[in-house]
Amino acid sequence: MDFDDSPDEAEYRARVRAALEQHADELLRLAPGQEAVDARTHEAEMRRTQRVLHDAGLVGVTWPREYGGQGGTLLQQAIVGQELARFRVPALINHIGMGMCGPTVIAHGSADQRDRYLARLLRADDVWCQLFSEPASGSDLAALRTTAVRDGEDWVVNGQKVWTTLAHVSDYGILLTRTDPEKPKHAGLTMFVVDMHAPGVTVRPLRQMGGQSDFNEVFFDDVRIPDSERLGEPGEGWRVALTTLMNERVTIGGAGTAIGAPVEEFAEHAKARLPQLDPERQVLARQAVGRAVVAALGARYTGYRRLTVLSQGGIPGPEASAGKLAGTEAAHLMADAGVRLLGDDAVYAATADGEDRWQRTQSWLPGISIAGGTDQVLRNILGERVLGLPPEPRLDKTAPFSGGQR
Amino acid sequence: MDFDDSPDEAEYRARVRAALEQHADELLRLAPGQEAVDARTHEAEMRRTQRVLHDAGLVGVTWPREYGGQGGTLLQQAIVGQELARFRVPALINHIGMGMCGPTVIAHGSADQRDRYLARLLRADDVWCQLFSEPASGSDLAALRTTAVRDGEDWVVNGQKVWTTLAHVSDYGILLTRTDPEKPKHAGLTMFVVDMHAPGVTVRPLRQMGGQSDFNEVFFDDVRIPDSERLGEPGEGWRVALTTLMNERVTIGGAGTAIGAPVEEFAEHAKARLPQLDPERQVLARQAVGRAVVAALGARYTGYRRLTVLSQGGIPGPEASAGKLAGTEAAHLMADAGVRLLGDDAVYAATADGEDRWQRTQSWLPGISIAGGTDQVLRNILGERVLGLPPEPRLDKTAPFSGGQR
Amino acid sequence: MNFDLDDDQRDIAAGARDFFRGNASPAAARAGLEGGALEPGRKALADMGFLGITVPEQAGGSGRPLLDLAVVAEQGGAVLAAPSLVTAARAAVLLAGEPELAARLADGSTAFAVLDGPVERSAPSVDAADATLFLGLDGGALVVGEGEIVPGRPLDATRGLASVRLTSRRVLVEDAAELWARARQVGAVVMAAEDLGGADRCVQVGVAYAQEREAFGRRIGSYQAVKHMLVDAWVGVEQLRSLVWWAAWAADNNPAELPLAASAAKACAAATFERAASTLIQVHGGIGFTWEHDAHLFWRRAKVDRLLLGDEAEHLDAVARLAVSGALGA
Amino acid sequence: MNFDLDDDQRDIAAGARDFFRGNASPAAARAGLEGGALEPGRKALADMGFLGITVPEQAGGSGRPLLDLAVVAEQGGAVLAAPSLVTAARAAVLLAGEPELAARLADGSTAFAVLDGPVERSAPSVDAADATLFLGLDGGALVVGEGEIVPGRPLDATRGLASVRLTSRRVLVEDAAELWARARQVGAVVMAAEDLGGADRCVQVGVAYAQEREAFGRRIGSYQAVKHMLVDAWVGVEQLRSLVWWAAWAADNNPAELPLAASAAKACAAATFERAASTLIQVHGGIGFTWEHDAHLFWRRAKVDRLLLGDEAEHLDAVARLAVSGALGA
Repeated sequence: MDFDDSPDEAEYRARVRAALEQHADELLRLAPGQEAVDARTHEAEMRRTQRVLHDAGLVGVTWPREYGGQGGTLLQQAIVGQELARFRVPALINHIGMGMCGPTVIAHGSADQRDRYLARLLRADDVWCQLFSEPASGSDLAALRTTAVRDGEDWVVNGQKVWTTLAHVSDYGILLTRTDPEKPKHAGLTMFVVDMHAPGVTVRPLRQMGGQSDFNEVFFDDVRIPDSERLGEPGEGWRVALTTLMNERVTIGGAGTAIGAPVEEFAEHAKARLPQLDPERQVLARQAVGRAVVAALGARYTGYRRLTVLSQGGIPGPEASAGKLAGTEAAHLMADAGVRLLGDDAVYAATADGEDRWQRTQSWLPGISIAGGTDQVLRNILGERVLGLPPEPRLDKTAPFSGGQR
Repeated sequence: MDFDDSPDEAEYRARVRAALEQHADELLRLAPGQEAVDARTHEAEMRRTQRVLHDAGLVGVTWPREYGGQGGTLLQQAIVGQELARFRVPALINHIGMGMCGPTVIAHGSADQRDRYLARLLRADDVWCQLFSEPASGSDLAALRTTAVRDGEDWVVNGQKVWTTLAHVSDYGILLTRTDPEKPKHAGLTMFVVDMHAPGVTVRPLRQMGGQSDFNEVFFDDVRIPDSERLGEPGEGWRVALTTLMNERVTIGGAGTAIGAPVEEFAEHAKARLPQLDPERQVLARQAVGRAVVAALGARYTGYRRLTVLSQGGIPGPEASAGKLAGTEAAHLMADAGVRLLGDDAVYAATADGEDRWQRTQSWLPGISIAGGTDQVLRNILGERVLGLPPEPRLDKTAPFSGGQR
Repeated sequence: MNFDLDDDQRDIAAGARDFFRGNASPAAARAGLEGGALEPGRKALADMGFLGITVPEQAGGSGRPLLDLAVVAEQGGAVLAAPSLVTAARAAVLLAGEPELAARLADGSTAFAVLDGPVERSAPSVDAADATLFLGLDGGALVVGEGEIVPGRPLDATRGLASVRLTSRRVLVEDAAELWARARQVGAVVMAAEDLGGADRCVQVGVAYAQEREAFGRRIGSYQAVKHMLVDAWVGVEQLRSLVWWAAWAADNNPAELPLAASAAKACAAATFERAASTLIQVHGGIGFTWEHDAHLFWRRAKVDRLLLGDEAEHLDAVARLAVSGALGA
Repeated sequence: MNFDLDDDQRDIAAGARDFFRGNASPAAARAGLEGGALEPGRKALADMGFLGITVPEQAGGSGRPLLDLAVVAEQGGAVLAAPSLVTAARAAVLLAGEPELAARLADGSTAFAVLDGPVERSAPSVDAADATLFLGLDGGALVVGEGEIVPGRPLDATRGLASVRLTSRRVLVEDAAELWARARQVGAVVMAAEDLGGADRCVQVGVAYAQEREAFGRRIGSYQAVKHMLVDAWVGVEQLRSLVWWAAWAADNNPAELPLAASAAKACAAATFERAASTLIQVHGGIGFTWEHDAHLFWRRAKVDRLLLGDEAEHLDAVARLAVSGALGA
């Protein structure tokens, strides 16, 4: 057991650090206390940042060299991620493209599609989004209703997607549609690459409960997609989507990175605020602080165990879902204690001097228990695929989708 | 709103109190701190106590006069219950008989059965038990396997029952059996009155995790029951059992009586123990004490609302299940805080002077979350019958029982 | 034993429900976050007589028991009505000896707020943001005065929270500690009643959605994870209702029980409303955390109310202290 | 980054599992409640070398890191083995300067116990009930001595709890507060490891039952109420495992982290084991609360362990104090 890098890892990390220092001036970086930048207002800088990192060899670490990647390991990818965070570089503008869309194109795209898209994606010449969820199909993705109908060499798409991160700055998206409503729900789907600038595509920001708009709605109104932009065979869309979703799992609930605030930041906050409470309240507050810290450390060190699996060449399995559950729980505990420690300011959306770190996290967390797999869906996955418990009876897997059984 | 008795109620209560005072010498009563008496060791006194109370008009309050009852109201029954508790009379030996078996005989028995059984049951001349649950059928009662096979004028019973309260002192029981395994599980059942002294009936105490034996296993080995002891038609056993279970609901999770310790006793305990803690631990302990008291008061006053429904002539519905859930939760909180307040003694099964009130409750509560409807089953009932949420899909209601679908 | 509303109170509740449904809504609470006016507003509440329910008849009120006010408050809470009836209830207690001021409270002609904490710089206080006359506790004395208002960025706009510095003060009652404590307990009961209304509404809306929405070929309410979450929230609401009724009843009928009952109700309200609102969001999935859905407005109210007039920890501590000193009886 | 057991440790764990499965069982824990002998007993543990894992080689031990002992302790915890390795771990730290006594610890020839609380009348201490030589903290000094043993009625017999009054005492270390604290932290880690084994076993047994048992035509593990309960318990076990490994690793490799890590592990162990054991009972339904089923034996251990060597509240307080004083780093 050793929390330090292996010699190889240490060397790689040093190279990453050197590259970051060298290009420091060209990179968008987060100010102290800032957690993210808004792609709406910083699109150009974000694209430039990814391009610079790409040219420095820090993008597409695990991708094959033939598609513009570095042919590296998952652990090298994790090291790059850690160093980017340490260097306060915000999430790359094409993180959805790299994490989900690109791997899907690699697995299911034609040679022509791979040539046209992948290198540009890594350089952020094109930004990508993922168009799966719909108003009537959230957890139950295969219940989607957006249709694609064959018309000569094209398909004509109509419908609505929702929860689409980055759609408003995207050039392309991978789009899951229903092409045969007479088949059972999982069997009638087909995946496409869609040009987000095509006529009939409308993107509308979706405002969340905290007031911010991290997501969009996307409307398709007689949008034409050439058949050459299909990913996989007609009716094989579900299998293609599973590739995407398996890659999503690698991305979320990750290896040793916290959901919400890092525990060190929480501890600093507690250090500043605890002494302002009266002594009995300090006793109670320390219980809440301790509980949150234990949860955060438990999630962190469990993440390190997953990272070790990567380090040894393993592939993350469904147990990674536990990382999101435990990380979300820790984030809830920290946010709640963080807000309460504010005393009188806890009833406002920000402190008197405008600081809203803890209130913002508080209002963002209910969404985290839902987005990217609800707590309930994650528990199903863990129960069935890790613990081996039997699944629920399913009545919807065989009936034709149009039969009303959705 | 008025927590006091109405004039009628007050008069009835006064009569009950007077009767109890008058017969005080003939009644078994609990010592201070004692919660129950063991029917194994006090059978004779318990039978006598019920007989005395019967003769004083305090037993079978709501039962029709023709069966030896008092023809009274549910609220009068509740008043008798409260006064018996206040007078520290333990649960009557035939509480299962009165609460569940008798009502079933009234509803489904023949005139002959009613004549032979009911008056004797109220006087505790005969003690009764309920033989429903089996090792392989707990929550899913209708999955039971004990068979009754017709043989001339008799039925021959083979199988095993479990969780049978009072079986070891019972003279009769109501027994649910499977008489047609080719029918779907709910359709092949038949109910009988069984003579617990008949050849082939074996009763064995079942020891619980706390060491006590409140329940029994009952084995049936070629036990013959005359067809005249059938309750209801062959194959109608499930309908008959529902009568029993509806009456059980009236009994459990009741109206304003606590599960576990009364909150006043808990408060006394906290009063004695809190000052022995160091000041910071007192701060924490008061949180736990406060939480338990709030839960207990919430359950109590919600029970008073149900009692009010009785008082107005209403019938308790499925929402009574919420009383068991909330009461169990309050009991858990009190027991846990009660044990923790013991300080060093909390790691033992009793305090140095042999007092085991809180530890005993602690070890009894896991069973309370299971017996008489698990927390999970109660939540299903409340969700479906009170909130109107849709039931789970059921695959087992139509297939023949013998088809393996249980 | 008759622990239920009487016919009068049922009528009052029905009337209040109609009024609040017609004159307030979560949509107004949403608009309030961007500067919109609060609904139904002080004047409408006064016109309905709600501000004066517990003000004596001699002072222009209805002289009714607190329980009547609590059933009205529950209906207001269900639609996140503002301003809160907490101020009316609390001020009515404090102004018992001031019929003229009480009349201005009841008819809505003066916008009162009751200040928590020191009057030199109060804690965030309910509906202080647009009040013109303030009641506060100043060195043991009840004072009334005007003040300088410092609002914060609202988390829940309907509570009109602001910190206030009194710029003038006149003593109304010299030795007011007990009166003040009772008023705060009464305020806690009314806030618990508003939270009851909000929590109850969360369960209703969540249940309705779970009855309709389908996933994986079934209505989501058929899944135990969803069903049991809603049941637990509902059981909590039922316990809270009992404690609110008891506390409101005790205020007029058994004042010695009020401190314990008020703290029990307020502690229960904090946890119950927060859970119900979180459940509402979770049951809805994605749509539940959008700005346009009402769920977050209940959630915001819950996040704020749990800390006002004493948080759960303060009231649990009070319950424990009172219980061990014999407030439950023997 | 290599946060995993190495091949040696995996071998140790496998060997320990085989040994404990062959030489201890919940059945023995049940018999212990009625006076039966504990299994595997001190001698067998000594013969396996488990009592001396962290005792230096010069003193007849193996001189191995605490992590090795923790993986063994986990296997013992899975079958409720007794006596606890907590005493071996703690005494090994305390006897670092006493090779002769340490040798008697390692070879099992003397039955040591470490006393919590005052040596005039100790708190209930692990495996003190049949010990013959006691280590205690007496006015800041580490003392060894014989004592008068006062056992209580056992809730979990495998812990061998007793209160002890020292009848003789000899000072081993004059100024021992720091040494004592470290030994207690090491003890907490080992108890957390035993709890990890117990909790993990609860989840395994619960899962196996939920895979087999049927109700309403389905295996009960297909119901979300059962499935999610087991998943939550399992997720807890996974977090606990990480904290136990980290704390055990820190003891030898980063001692400055030990206080925080040990308290985090012990606090997590208390809650996790208790939940896992309760889940085990609930998943089993009726059979789960019978005397003959093993579930209550895990439940008893959990109910006792959560209070030993500092309860959850004590350790959460320590974690908070350490975290705000910079123990996490910047």
